[in-house]
Amino acid sequence: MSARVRLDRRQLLALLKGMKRIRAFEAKCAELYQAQKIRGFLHLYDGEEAVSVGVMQALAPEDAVVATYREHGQALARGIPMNVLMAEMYGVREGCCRGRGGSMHIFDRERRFCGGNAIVGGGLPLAVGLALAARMQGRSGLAACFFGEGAVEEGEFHESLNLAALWRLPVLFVCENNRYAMGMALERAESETDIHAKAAAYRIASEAVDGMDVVAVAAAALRAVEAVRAGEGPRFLECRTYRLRAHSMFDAQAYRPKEEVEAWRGKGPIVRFQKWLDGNGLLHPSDLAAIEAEIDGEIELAVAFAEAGTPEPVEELERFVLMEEVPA
Amino acid sequence: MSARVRLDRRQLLALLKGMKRIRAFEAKCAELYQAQKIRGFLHLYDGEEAVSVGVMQALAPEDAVVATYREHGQALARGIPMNVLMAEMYGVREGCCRGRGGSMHIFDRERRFCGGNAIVGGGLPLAVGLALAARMQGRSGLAACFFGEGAVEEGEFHESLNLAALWRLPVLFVCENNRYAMGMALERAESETDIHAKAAAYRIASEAVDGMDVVAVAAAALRAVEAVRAGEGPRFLECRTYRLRAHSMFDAQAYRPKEEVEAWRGKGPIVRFQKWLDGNGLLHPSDLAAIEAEIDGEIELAVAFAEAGTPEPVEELERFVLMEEVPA
Amino acid sequence: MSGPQRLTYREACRQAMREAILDDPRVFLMGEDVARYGGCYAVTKGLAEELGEERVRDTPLSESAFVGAGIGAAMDGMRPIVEIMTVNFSLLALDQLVNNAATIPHMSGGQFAVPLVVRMATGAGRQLAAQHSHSLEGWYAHVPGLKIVAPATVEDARFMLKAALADPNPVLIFEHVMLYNMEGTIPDGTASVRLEGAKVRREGGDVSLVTYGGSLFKTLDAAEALAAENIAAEVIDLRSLRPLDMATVLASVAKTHRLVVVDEGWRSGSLSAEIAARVAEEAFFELDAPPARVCSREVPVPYAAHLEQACLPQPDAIAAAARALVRPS
Amino acid sequence: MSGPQRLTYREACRQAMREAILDDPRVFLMGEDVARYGGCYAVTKGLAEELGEERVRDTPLSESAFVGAGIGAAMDGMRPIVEIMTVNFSLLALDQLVNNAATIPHMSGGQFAVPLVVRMATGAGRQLAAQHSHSLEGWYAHVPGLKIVAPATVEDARFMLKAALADPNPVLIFEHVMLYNMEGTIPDGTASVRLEGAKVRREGGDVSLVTYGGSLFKTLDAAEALAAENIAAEVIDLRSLRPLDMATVLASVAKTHRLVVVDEGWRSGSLSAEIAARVAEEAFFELDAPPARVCSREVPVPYAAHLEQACLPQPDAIAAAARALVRPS
Ligand SMILES: Cc1ncc(C[n+]2csc(CCOP(=O)(O)OP(=O)(O)O)c2C)c(N)n1
Ligand SMILES: Cc1ncc(C[n+]2csc(CCOP(=O)(O)OP(=O)(O)O)c2C)c(N)n1
Ligand SMILES: [Mg+2]
Ligand SMILES: [Mg+2]
Repeated sequence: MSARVRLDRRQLLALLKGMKRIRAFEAKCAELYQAQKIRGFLHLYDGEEAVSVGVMQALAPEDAVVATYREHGQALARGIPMNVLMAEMYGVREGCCRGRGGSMHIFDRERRFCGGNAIVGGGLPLAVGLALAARMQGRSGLAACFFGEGAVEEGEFHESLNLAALWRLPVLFVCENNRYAMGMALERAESETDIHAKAAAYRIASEAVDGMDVVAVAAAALRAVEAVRAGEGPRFLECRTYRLRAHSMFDAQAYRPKEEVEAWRGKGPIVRFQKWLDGNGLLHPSDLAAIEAEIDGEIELAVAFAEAGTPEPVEELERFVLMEEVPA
Repeated sequence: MSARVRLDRRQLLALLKGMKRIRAFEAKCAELYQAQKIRGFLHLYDGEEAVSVGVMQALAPEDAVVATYREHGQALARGIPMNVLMAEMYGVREGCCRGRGGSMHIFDRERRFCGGNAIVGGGLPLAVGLALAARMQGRSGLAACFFGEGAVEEGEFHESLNLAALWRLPVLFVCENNRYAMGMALERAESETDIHAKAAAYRIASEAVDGMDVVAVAAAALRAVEAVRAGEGPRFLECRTYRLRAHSMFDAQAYRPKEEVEAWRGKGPIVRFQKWLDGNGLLHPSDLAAIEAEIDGEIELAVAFAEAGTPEPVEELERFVLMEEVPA
Repeated sequence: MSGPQRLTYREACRQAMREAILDDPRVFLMGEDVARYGGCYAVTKGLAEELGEERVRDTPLSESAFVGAGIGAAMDGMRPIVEIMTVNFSLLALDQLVNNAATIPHMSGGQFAVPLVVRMATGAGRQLAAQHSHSLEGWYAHVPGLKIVAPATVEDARFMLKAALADPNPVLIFEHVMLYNMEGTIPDGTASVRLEGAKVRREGGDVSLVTYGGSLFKTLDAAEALAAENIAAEVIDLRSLRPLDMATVLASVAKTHRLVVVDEGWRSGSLSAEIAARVAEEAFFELDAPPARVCSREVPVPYAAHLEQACLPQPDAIAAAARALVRPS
Repeated sequence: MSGPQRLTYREACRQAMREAILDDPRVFLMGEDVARYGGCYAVTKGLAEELGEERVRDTPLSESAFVGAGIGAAMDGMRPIVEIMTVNFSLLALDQLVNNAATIPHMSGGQFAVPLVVRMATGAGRQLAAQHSHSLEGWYAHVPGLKIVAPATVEDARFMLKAALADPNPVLIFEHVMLYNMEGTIPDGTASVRLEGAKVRREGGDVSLVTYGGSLFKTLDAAEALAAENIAAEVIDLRSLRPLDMATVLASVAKTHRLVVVDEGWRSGSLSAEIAARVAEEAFFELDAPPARVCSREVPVPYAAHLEQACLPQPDAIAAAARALVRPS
């Protein structure tokens, strides 16, 4: 386990809990999807938890976050309360977006969580603009932009990296390289599969990190954030990970062998980190029980909150199509 | 003067004539623009002649060419007769596109000249498709795609290079790096100014060549074309050149110092090559006289042809909006 | 292949592509996840295994590049079928379609044709929210140089592709996402349909209901409901959105003297406006009542089911609009 | 700055931007060649020298990225003015405008606004051929969440920007390329105009000519010609294409009972269809004649001058359309 950062036991357990919390939340979502409480697309993060948990702990409240449609992990790790998130999945008014966005479009102004984007690559230009705003307003915040390796194939990736680097803007580009874009394996989609190397074409300093190692991600994210804050311009962080479940809820996964998935499951970020904590005597059985109990309780409350939610009245359908004022 | 290719005197004089012919044709066009015989945008190639002349001599009839809106040089070097080109500038029916395309949209099916494109970067995907067609039909032709360094900033550049490299398609990417995109200097527009280095991000072999040296361009083009024909996939050729005139016809050129332009004029591809031929006793005064006389005669005939042209009847306006058949 | 067959719209699309690729070496399919994944709506499942990945090509996530590549390939002897997963993503390729596919034949003075077919899913109804629920086929129908069709029946899904591939022009085929699971019967695997021309899907003398694509069956349901009230609605399926077969629409209006246009696009500036305007221009004195439109609410389509459904044209709203024309209160 | 001033449309656009940037630290301008080059139509000449390249930013040729960056900056406290050189290139940024700018406020449940202004040139008339002569503002007017305006006078060019920047929503401003050299008089540099609302530019009782942008002056010329024939045409400048001020249009039609819509867009699916459809729906019994439209021919605009002019709405065609309604033969 790489640990170029000094994390005390409390912090390490927080990382473990952060990942388990996402995993458990999504397991519940999958269940609720079968029960048809949640509809539309549901993109699970199973296997990728270390990325959001590792990166978010390096961010500050003044930083802005641009997410993807596979964003529950990003949202929870950023601190969006589980209950408003679950309510959003239910499509009720108590959801963080009043049930209008659903799983793919989580927004939380208070936490500067600027939205899940369902157009692959569509969030990258927004992050550049958020960073530009911070710079022009003399604020210290940066913009962290999450996207998959598939987004790297879109023209907006190219345009956004050039613009951020050219203007030396405070953007942290975080590529969640889970090796597949729906059924498209990276090596079948990109002539250069070493994604972090592409950053060089824009003179952006980059690092590739084992995205299944939460401590390694945390350490790399801290290094990158430090550099961005120091005014060195954008940084690029490629997190090498794996999607253990279907792309969305309907997906026969004919495009990859079951053995491959199984092999990766063994390298999963949670089992692996838990084993490491155990091996180093940092995880007491009581800790684990406590963490799991807390998470179960939180999920229970979130589901109850969502179940008690109310549909937004149809009369409000046109509200916010046009804004009456810019929220302060 | 680099000359890694063996060119005999006849060939060398052909290169000189090719460049002078473009220069003279465009000087006449500028004059006709003032006289309002030619309208719309007129993008001159003054200073960049070595690029088209050097590259085109490396191509075969079965190759396809995708051009830009700064394309007179590309069109003439490819062999489009000067008279139908001039007629097109006049907007008469005898023009290669019946006067519908004008300066920015030259097409010539017979010479597989697949159009000037006036959307920066818009031609790159077409070239990928032309190469794909050749490959799927088992034809030996490649697709040569011309574009400026400004096009490198567009997302389509990124998407097209990846696709061509991924599928190992026979595309020759030719970047005419004349250092400016309208008033935007390369270093103000791109975080990485070494354009040919960007090709590495797609695993495309590339070469940067002095675009003011026609023999160097010719040699590099031959090397690149050979590699593409050998099935090695796409090649990228960056030709470093300079635009000696305004971007189009109205342009105060406040964005660059006059001295810079003057300095480059001294390094112009024609003066330079002519001096070299002279110095090596390859250019007899009679040759020069003959070349110039031929060119003057050709231009005179082209202007006469265009002047004698007839406007396309308005009744034919809707013809070809929808095709009745695919031209054989 | 001969004799009547019962199949889904999805299966009809698949059979049509399979047949086209088998019949013509110039035809190939490319798009995101069309091969190994089998298509985002499972339309192309099995095609790559049978026909090979040279003819059924997975592309990178580069809409502009692979659509442009389809145009280039079509200019030089191929007959590509390009699949854009959904119309929502086609915005990223719009420049290629509008500035290249639609202009090159005319701009080149007829030297180059672009015999390209682009298929894409369109429409809302699956709770996919604002970025995944657009109905923008009306936009494309605005562009000279393009042909736009919207198969609304299993038969058209099965046979329009062949007609589109036989056309020397770029043809965009819009498949409504809610139709893929619909079942229908085709006369025979070797039948054919015209690419253009509207069809009367139900005859009636009291009011003309003009629609296309995913709204056809909602409109037929409305007609059924109206019949119970002794209102005979004629239902016209435009099939082709560009060119428009106004003759069929005008003939119907000449009979019914009343028009309701049903369009899932946002009302303002939707295709329904063109239909209503043309009828008003060309059959003004035939109309006994103002033309009416039933369209989507002018809102980014929300995720919540009840809000999404409130956005879309529904049979009862269609019936109400027709009723109001036939029996003004 | 006070007292009447005579200036060109170009100068009015420049003054408006200069004033906005000087008045509000949140406002900045970015786009291709807006700084050192002075703008492709010389609209921004001198601004960078005076205001600095932090507030007047040249961007790379990356329409999608810098438009999206404008959206992001607008979401977080800035008031960007993004210039897209022309509507022709805006197709490359359409995804950002339709899927982000137009959806984020609603999709986020009102948490985020996008107070962004996007300016672009539109229209034909300069012999720039098919890829550089589009009039696609009607497309944008179809999208809920966007506001679309088309200043047709020097006064609107001078003052609409301020109103647009004061609006909490994304506003797209379309400037017709043929208007930049037009001269006009403004009352006073400190005046103001409303962002929305149509204006009657000429009063008349016989026929309503509804238009906007670059077609306004052609339409006024037609009205002048009609006056010579004792036909009093009322000319309405829509000013705002979304939302549409139908009240003003309907009031005029209630007076004239005749409608001609003039729109440089291609006829089928243009904004003119929406206007004609709305009038037919809402003022059907007021109309004494079918609504008429004068639009562009459905052709990629060619380079040759005579062909280009044949594509576009012209005063005589507008007058002829009006005449045919008032004096049917
Ligand atoms: C522009 C665009 N094209 C296609 C899609 C359909 N789509 C949704 S997710 C996805 C795969 C994206 O893969 P990646 O970026 O690697 O993210 P991951 O799903 O692996 O997290 C695709 C193709 C889309 N949403 N947007
Ligand atoms: C997509 C797009 N954006 C902007 C323009 C306007 N424009 C025309 S030429 C040009 C400069 C292009 O520079 P470059 O690619 O280097 O070619 P060069 O003119 O130098 O030959 C620009 C910005 C355009 N035609 N297309
Ligand atoms: Mg992925
Ligand atoms: Mg250049």
